[in-house]
Amino acid sequence: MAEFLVHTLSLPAPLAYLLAALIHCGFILGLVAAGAVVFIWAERKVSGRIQDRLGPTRTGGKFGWLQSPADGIKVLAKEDLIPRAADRLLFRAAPYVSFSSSFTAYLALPFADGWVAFDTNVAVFFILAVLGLEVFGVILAGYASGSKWSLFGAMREAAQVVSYEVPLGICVVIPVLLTGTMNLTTIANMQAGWCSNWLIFHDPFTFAVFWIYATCALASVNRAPFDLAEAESELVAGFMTEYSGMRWSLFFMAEYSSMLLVSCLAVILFFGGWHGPIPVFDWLGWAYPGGASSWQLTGFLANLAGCVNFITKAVIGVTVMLWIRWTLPRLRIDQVMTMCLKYCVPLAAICFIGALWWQVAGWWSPNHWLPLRPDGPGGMRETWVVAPEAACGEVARRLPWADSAPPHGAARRTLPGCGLAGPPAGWRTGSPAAARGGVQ
Amino acid sequence: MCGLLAQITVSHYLVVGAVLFVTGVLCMATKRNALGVLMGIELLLNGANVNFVAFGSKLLRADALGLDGQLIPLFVIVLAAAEAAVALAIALNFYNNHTTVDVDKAEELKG
Amino acid sequence: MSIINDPRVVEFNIRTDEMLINMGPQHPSTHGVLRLVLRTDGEVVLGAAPHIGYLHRCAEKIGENLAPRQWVPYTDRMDYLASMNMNLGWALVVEKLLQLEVPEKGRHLRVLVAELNRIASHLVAMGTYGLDLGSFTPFLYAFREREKILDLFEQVCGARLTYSYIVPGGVTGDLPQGWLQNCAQFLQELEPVVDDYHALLTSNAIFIKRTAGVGVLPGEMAVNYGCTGPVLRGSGIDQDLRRDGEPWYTSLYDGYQFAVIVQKEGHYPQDHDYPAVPAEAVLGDCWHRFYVRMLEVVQSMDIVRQALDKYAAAAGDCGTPIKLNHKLPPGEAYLETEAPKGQMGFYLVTDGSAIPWRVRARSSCFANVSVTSELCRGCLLADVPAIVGSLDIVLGEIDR
Amino acid sequence: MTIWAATDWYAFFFLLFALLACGFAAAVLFTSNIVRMAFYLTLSLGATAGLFFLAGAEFVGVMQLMIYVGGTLVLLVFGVMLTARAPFLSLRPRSGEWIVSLIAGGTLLFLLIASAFGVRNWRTASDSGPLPLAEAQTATAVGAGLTGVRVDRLNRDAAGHALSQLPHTDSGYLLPFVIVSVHLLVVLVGAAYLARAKVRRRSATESTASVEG
Repeated sequence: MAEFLVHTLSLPAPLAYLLAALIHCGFILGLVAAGAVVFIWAERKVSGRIQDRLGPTRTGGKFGWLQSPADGIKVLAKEDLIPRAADRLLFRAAPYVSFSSSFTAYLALPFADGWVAFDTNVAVFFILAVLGLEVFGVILAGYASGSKWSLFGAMREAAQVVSYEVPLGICVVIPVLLTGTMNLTTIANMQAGWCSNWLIFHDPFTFAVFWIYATCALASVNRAPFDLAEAESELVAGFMTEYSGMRWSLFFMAEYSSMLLVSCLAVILFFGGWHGPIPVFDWLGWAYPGGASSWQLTGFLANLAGCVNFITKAVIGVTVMLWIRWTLPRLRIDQVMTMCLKYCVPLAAICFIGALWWQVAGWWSPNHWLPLRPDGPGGMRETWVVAPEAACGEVARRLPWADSAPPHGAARRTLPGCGLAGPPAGWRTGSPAAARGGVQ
Repeated sequence: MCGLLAQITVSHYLVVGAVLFVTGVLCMATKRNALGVLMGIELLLNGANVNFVAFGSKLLRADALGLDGQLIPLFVIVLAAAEAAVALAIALNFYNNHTTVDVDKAEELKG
Repeated sequence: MSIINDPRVVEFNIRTDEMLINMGPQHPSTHGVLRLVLRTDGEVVLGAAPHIGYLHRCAEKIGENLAPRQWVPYTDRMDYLASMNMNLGWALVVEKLLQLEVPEKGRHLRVLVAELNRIASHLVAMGTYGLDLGSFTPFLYAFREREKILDLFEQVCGARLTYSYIVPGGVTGDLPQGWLQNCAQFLQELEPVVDDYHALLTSNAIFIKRTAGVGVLPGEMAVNYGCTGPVLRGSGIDQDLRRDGEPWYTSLYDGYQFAVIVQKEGHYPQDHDYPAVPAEAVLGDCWHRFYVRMLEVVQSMDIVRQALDKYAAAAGDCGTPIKLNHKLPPGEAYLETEAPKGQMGFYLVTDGSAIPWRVRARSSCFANVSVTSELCRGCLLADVPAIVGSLDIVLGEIDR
Repeated sequence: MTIWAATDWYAFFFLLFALLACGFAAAVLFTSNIVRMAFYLTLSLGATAGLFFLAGAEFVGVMQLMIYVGGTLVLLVFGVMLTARAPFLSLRPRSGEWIVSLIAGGTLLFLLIASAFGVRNWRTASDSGPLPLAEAQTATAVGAGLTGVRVDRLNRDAAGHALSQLPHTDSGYLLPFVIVSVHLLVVLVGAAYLARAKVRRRSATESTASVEG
C-alpha cells in the first residue's frame, strides 16, 4: 500500500506511510466494528430462529437490520456507572485493554493475498499472543469492579483462558508444522486450488485437530458452552456485572471481534483462507503469480473475490458458534478445566505427533489429489522448512543439503520466493549432527 | 525531531534499557510487597532484553551481534517465566504461613 | 457431601479468604426473590443459607377476614405457576369442611384443569432449569407450549395466570364450546415436543454432566425435611397424594389410570418410551428430580386424555359455587393435595360465621427449599443454581 | 507537506514506545497499589514489545507479548488477587528507603546513560538509510538457531568458504533450548508443588458452621 502511494502517486514516503497506516486502521476498525454490529444483529436473528421466534423485526424496516445501531445509540445514552468500591482508573481502563487487544490482533490477519496491515513472519504467533491479552482486561475489570461476582468471573476467565491457550497453541502449531511457516499469507497460499488442498484434509490428524481447535477457540473467546466468566445464571454477569453503557458494549464488541478472529484464523489454518473450494481465478489466470507485489486489475479482482470468500467462510464459523451457544447448556468450571487438561491437551499433542509422523512418513494425503499445478503450492507442503527469501534465502540456498540428493522427488519442489528445499535424508531420521555427518 | 533523535541508534535503545533496569532495581529495593519485588525483577530483566535486542538488531547496525541478540532474550523471557512461577509459589507459601506478603516481615532466618 | 470426599474439588489449598456472597434477592437464577447467603472458599460453597420473606403478603391473615370464595384469588398468587392446583386445594378443603360433594362432571373438569396446569408448571420448571444451566432455548420451547395451555385456560376462565377458576362448591363456569377439541389438539402437539425437551436437556451430555450426581438428596433426608412432590419422588420415595392421599382428594382420581413416577426396584415406570437413565446419575440428584418432572408431564397428558373422555361422557353440571355469605359450620378441616411442586395443604378453622377464624397454608416449596443448605454444602458455585433450580421453588408459595 | 516529509516515523514510534515503556515503568515504581502496579507493568512490557518489533526482533516481541504479558503477568495478577487483602494492597515503602534508593538509582542511571552514549559505535547509525519497519524477518532464523542451525553464522562465514558444511564448534542453541525447556517444566511442577504444600485438611464439621447473613 505504502509503496503504491509512493510510486504511483509520488507522495513523500513518511506521508505515504501515514496514509497507508490510516487506511489500514480504517479498514480494520471498520471491518471489525461492522462485523461486531452485524454479528450482534445476526445473533439475535439466529437465536430467534433457533428458538422458534422472529427476533428483531421492526427497527429499520424489514428484518430489524438497524437493531444494532439502535442498540448502540441506546447504549451511548446510558449512564456510565462506576461503583463506589471500584478502582476508578482500572475500572475505566479495563474495557479498552480488552477491546484494543482483540482489535490489534487483526493487524496481522491477511484478508487476501497481500491484504494485510502488518505482514509479519510470525503472524500466527502474534495473533495468539495478542488475543491472549484480552484476558488481562477481563481480569482487571473483575478486580476493579469491587464486586464479588465480578471477581469470580475474572478468576474463572483467567484460569480458563490461560489453560486453553496451551491446547490452542498446540493445535495452531500443526498447520505451522505442515507448512513450515508462521506467515499466514504463505500458509493460505499453500492451500490454493481445490478444496482437497485445504490443510484440514491433509491427514486424519489435521482433521481431528481442527475440532480440538474449534473447542479450544470457543473456550478461549468465552463463548457458550464455555462462557463461565459471564455465566448469567451463576455470576449475574461475571466480570461485566458492574459495567454499563459504552464500557459494557466495548467488552461486548471485544467478544464478538474475538469470535470473528478465531474463526478467521481457523479459515486460514485449516480451510484454505481466501482460496475457494474451486480455483476459478487460477483458471482465469487472474490470481497473482507471486504475491501481491505487482498491482494489476485482474489480480485485484481475484483478491477481492478471495476476500469475500474468506469472510464468508469466517462468518460460517461464527454462525456455528452462535448455533452452539443457543443449543447447549453451560459447563461447570471444573469440567471446563478437566476438558482442557485431560482431553484437549493430550489429544492435541497426539495429533501433533500424528501429523508429524504422517508428514515424515510421506503418506498419501488428499492434499496431493488434484493439485492445481504440479509444481505449485500443493506439492510444497512436503518441505520442512520454508524460508522467505528476504530472511535467509541466500544462505538457505547454500545450506549443506541443497546440493545433496533430495529425499524424494516431491520434496524438491519449491515455491518461488522460498529458498529452502527439503532437508537431506539424514535429517529425517536423526539429529542435526547426524545430518551433518551424513553430508561430510 | 531534535538532533539527538535524528537517527535512532543503539544508544537510544540502551537508554530505554537503562531506565527500565534502574526502575527495576529501585522497585526491588523499595517495594515491600513480595509481588512488587517480583515485578521489579521483571522490569530489570526486560531492561536487559532491550539491550540485547538493540545490540543484535541489524536494522540499527550492520555489524550487530546478530541472531544471538534475539536468542538470548528468548531464554531470558522463558527463564523469567520460570522464575516468576517459583517466586509466586514462594510468595503464596509465605502468605499461607504468615498471612502477609510484606517482605520485611520475612525475617525468620535472620541470625 | 464434604469437600474432602468430593473428587471434583481439586485439592489446592492456598489460604484464601472465605467470602460471604449474597445470591439474590436480585439474582437471575433464584426464581424470584429468594436470597441465598453463600459462604464460599473460591468456587467451593462451604455453606448456603436461604433467606425468605421478600414476597410475604400476609395472605393467611387476609384469609381470616374474607369469605372462602373471596380468598380464592389469594390462592392464585401462592404458586402462581399452578393456580388451578392452588384453587383446587382450597376448594377441596372448604368442601371437606362443608361435606359438599361436587357432581361427577365437575370432578372430571377439576382433574382436567389441574393436570393441565401441572403440565404447564412442569414445563416452566423444565425451561427455567435449562436457563439455570445456561441453555436458553429449552426455556422458550417450554414457554411456547405453556402458552398454548394458557390460551386454553383463557378460553375457560378469561385469565392467563390467576384463574380463580375452581372455587368451593364448583367452578366459575363450564367449559366453552369446542374447548375439548382444542385441548385434544394441544395434547397431540405436545407429544412430539416432549422428545425435543429430552433431546435438548434430559439426555444432553452437558446437561447430564451438570446435574448427574449433583445435589444428592437421600430419601431419608428428604423425608426428614418434609420434602414432597417431585423432589421426594426423585429421591426414590414412593409417595403421591393422588394415589396415597385422603379419600376426599383421591376420590377425585377414581377411575383414572396413571403411574406414580418414582424409581422402584431400580427402574422407573415403563408405560411409555422414556429416555434411559444415564450411568452417572445417582438417585436423588438433580437429574432425577428433573427426570421425574419430565415423566410426570407425560403421565399428566395421559390423565388429561382420560379426563377429556370422562368429562364428555358425564352428564349434569359442574357444581354450584357456594355463596359469599354461606355459613361455615364450626370446626376445622385440613387437606393436602398433590400440587405440581409438592403437597400443598390448606387448614381452616371456623367458628360458625361465614368467615374462617383461621386460615393456614402448608407450602410444599417451603419444605423443599429448606434442604438447600444441606445440598449446597461443599458443592461448587455453579452447582447452586443447578440445585436450587432442581427443587423448583416458587417464592409466592413459600412466603405467601 | 514539508512537516510530513521531515517526520521520521521510525523515530516517532521509537519515541512513543520508549516513552510508554519508561513512563509506565516509572509508574510501577511510584504507585503503591499492587494491582495498579501490575497494570502499569503490563503496559510497560507491551510497549517494550513494540520496541522489539521496531528493532526487527519480531519473534522476541511476540514472545514477550505471549509469555511475559499473556502468561507471566496473568500469573502475577493471579497471585496478587489471591493475596490481595486490604492491608497489603498498598504497602508503602519507608521514606528513608526512598531517599537512599533514589540517590543510588539516579547514580546508576546516570552511569548507564553516560556509557550508552560513550561508545562511538553505538552512537552512530548503520548506513542503510531510512529503515522500513519489519523488513528483516528473522523468525525462521531464530527458529533454526533454537534447533541448532545458525543461519546467520553461516552467512558471516560465507565470505571465504564454500558453504558445504556447518562449523563443528557451533551448534546454535539446541542444548540451551532443551535445557531451558526441561528447566521450565521442572520449575512449573516444583512451583505447583510448593504452592500447595502444607495442606491444612479442613474437617467436614468445620465447614458446616452455619452462615449468618
